Amino acid sequence: MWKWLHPYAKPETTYHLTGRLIPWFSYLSIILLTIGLVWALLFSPADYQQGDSFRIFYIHVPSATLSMGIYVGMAIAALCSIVWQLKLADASAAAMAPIGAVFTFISLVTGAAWGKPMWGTWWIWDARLTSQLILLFLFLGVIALHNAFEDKVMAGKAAGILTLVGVINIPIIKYSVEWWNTLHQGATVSKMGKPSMTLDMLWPFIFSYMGFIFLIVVITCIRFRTEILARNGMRQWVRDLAVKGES
Amino acid sequence: MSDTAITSQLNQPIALSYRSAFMLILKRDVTLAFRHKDDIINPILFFIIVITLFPLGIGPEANTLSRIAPGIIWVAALLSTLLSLDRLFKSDYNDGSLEQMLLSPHPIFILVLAKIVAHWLLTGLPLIFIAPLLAVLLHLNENSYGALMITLLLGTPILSLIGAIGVALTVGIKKGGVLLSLLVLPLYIPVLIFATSAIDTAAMNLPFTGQLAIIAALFFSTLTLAPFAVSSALKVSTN
Amino acid sequence: MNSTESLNQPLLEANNLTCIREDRVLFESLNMQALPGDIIQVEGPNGSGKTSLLRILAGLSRPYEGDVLFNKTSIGKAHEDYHQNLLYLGHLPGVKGEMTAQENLEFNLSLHGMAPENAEKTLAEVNLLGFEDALASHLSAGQHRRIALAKLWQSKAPIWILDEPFTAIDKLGVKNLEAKFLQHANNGGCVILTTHQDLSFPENRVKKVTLQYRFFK
Amino acid sequence: MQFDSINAFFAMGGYGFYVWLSYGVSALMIALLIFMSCRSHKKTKEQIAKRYHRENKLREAAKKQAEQQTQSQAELLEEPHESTS
Repeated sequence: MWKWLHPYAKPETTYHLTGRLIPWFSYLSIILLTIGLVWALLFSPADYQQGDSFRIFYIHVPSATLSMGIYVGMAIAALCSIVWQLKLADASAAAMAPIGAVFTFISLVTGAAWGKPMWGTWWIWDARLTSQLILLFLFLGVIALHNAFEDKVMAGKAAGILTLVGVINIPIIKYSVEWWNTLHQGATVSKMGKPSMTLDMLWPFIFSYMGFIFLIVVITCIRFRTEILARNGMRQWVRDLAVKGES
Repeated sequence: MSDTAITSQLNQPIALSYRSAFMLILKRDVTLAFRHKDDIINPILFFIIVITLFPLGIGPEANTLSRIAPGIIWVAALLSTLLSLDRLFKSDYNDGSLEQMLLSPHPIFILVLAKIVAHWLLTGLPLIFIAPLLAVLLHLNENSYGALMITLLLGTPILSLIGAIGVALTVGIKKGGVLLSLLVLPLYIPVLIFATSAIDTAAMNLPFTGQLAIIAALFFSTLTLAPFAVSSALKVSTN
Repeated sequence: MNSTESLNQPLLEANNLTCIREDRVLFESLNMQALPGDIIQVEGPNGSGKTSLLRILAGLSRPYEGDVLFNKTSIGKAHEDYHQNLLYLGHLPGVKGEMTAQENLEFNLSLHGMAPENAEKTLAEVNLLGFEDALASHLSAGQHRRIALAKLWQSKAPIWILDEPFTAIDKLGVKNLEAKFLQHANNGGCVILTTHQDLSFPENRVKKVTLQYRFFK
Repeated sequence: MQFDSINAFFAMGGYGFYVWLSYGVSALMIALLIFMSCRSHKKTKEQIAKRYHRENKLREAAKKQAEQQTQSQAELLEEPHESTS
């Protein structure tokens, strides 16, 4: 029991625990994603207005909402690290940033690819796309700040402060962009109408959404473990692990 | 004898009030800037040059220019603030004065706020006086001048406050300049949107108090929150 | 005077300090106490963490583990109270080239809550008489350090933490400083310093904290 | 099954390009992310091992040097002994 409380043992146990969890989460994610996306591509009905282009929805919406979720997750981790000085929280925030950036990018690309047939143009200064673009900038800023420091602990703290400043700003940015959007575009552009979801559409969506969540958890675990190693390079257990992996 | 001396020293009261500490730093920063005038003049010149570039790039039609004038002036203000942010903490960091300030017996909040106010007085305030002159060059709608001045008055302090967070985070990094813009510019977006929209609304002779209220709310919330973020960022950077 | 029992209350106490820089453990489980009257010299080769230790003691850096206690409270909590009683001089003198020697000192003094009126007299103490009105950018590195050190003559803070105070100071200046340290310690203050020079105090007057260059834990 | 033939499936009712572009880019990006994450994990381990070996070497060199020094010191001490005896 005391080993759990012992500060040196803690990163080690977390490292091994996440290592054991990764395979299970990967299986879960693969199964859920396969079911969800095969259902989405093959069996779910086409939208009565948007036709088969609606199938982009099954990756666009999860990646868009989850990218926001990852930022919030990072902010919570940053708060834990600043308020309670949790060293592992730092590492987990650092692990999440690139994943968030990738999912934000995916949501932008799929949004553009969905928009081209719907609006006739790849990019439109739609409120959701614009705030997603700004979210991408915020992610890139956090990553860039993280890379600029040599010392991982300092990098984590600095990036944490930036993340918190960002998370306070996100609602303001979102609101301002929406407000700006209605001001300048009015009703002239045919917006993506709220698709009427049937159950046949809802189920594959739920499956793929859950699949994406577990996928994010798996990648976070992988990166989290790397961060733990990089931050504890001077500990004997890390060195033993590294030397063992060599042979 | 020395025993009593020490114990009496341990309980000595703060010799400097918050107000005088604030004034001390403010006066020092302003004096330093006036001794080193490039720091004040260069961002202003930059502001002027950027604004004159737009008509050259877009064409001299008065209609087009007057339509995009608010955006141009505000984007130029963002960029020139960004350019001047570096001197907020960089030179103090490099010569060790920043350490001494962090170790002074005053709350860092006060010191940081004084430095930001000094920065705004030296870069934000001049912009407010020059902007109307440049607006003439851009054929800004006559009704918009008031809105331009008020949004700049309320908005440029926000730029200094948010920018200070970015500088405090990057002050220890050798090549922090480009990184700073990546960190800070996305956070400037709301100010840009509401300020330009206030100016546009004023051009249509409509009331723009709504936008102004939002900018004021942004101003007061950054004024209370940003110094805390800056002080914790400085503690990380000087670590 | 040091032997008085009532003086044995430590001014500053470091408990179980661990410092890690870019995954090198600089020192681990370091304990030290600064009693009134102590002159403590932190020694060790380059890169052994002397500056890091002083910065942690001053509260500029946070230790990876452990705590620094002033007046029995952690310095992280008693930040303002601690800084009232601390004088720290780092590697960098914190002197502004755009201001004159006197203005620099006056600012430094008022920043730390000392009266700025005696700045001119104090500059004379550190052999800068006649340079009051010279812009600091025209002065040498040694003179910059003297401006920074001038604070010592005005300071009432009992705890002095000085990182390489003798850098760029001439022989006479070093002698003056050493006399000042001794006087401060004899008055019930403590001096914690790093220096590569040998101090001219008698052996038993100086406590030594030795840091070793460590490869890893 | 919503599609009659494999061709219809790929055509996606005329939206094939957009749908497959979205799915393709997403799969590629995620695959790349996973690949990079795994690689950086391996690289970090390798770096730590490298540093470990380097420090071991340095430490042994330092030990040897120290041994030599004590040896030569011992020799120096012994010399006068020899001359007196």
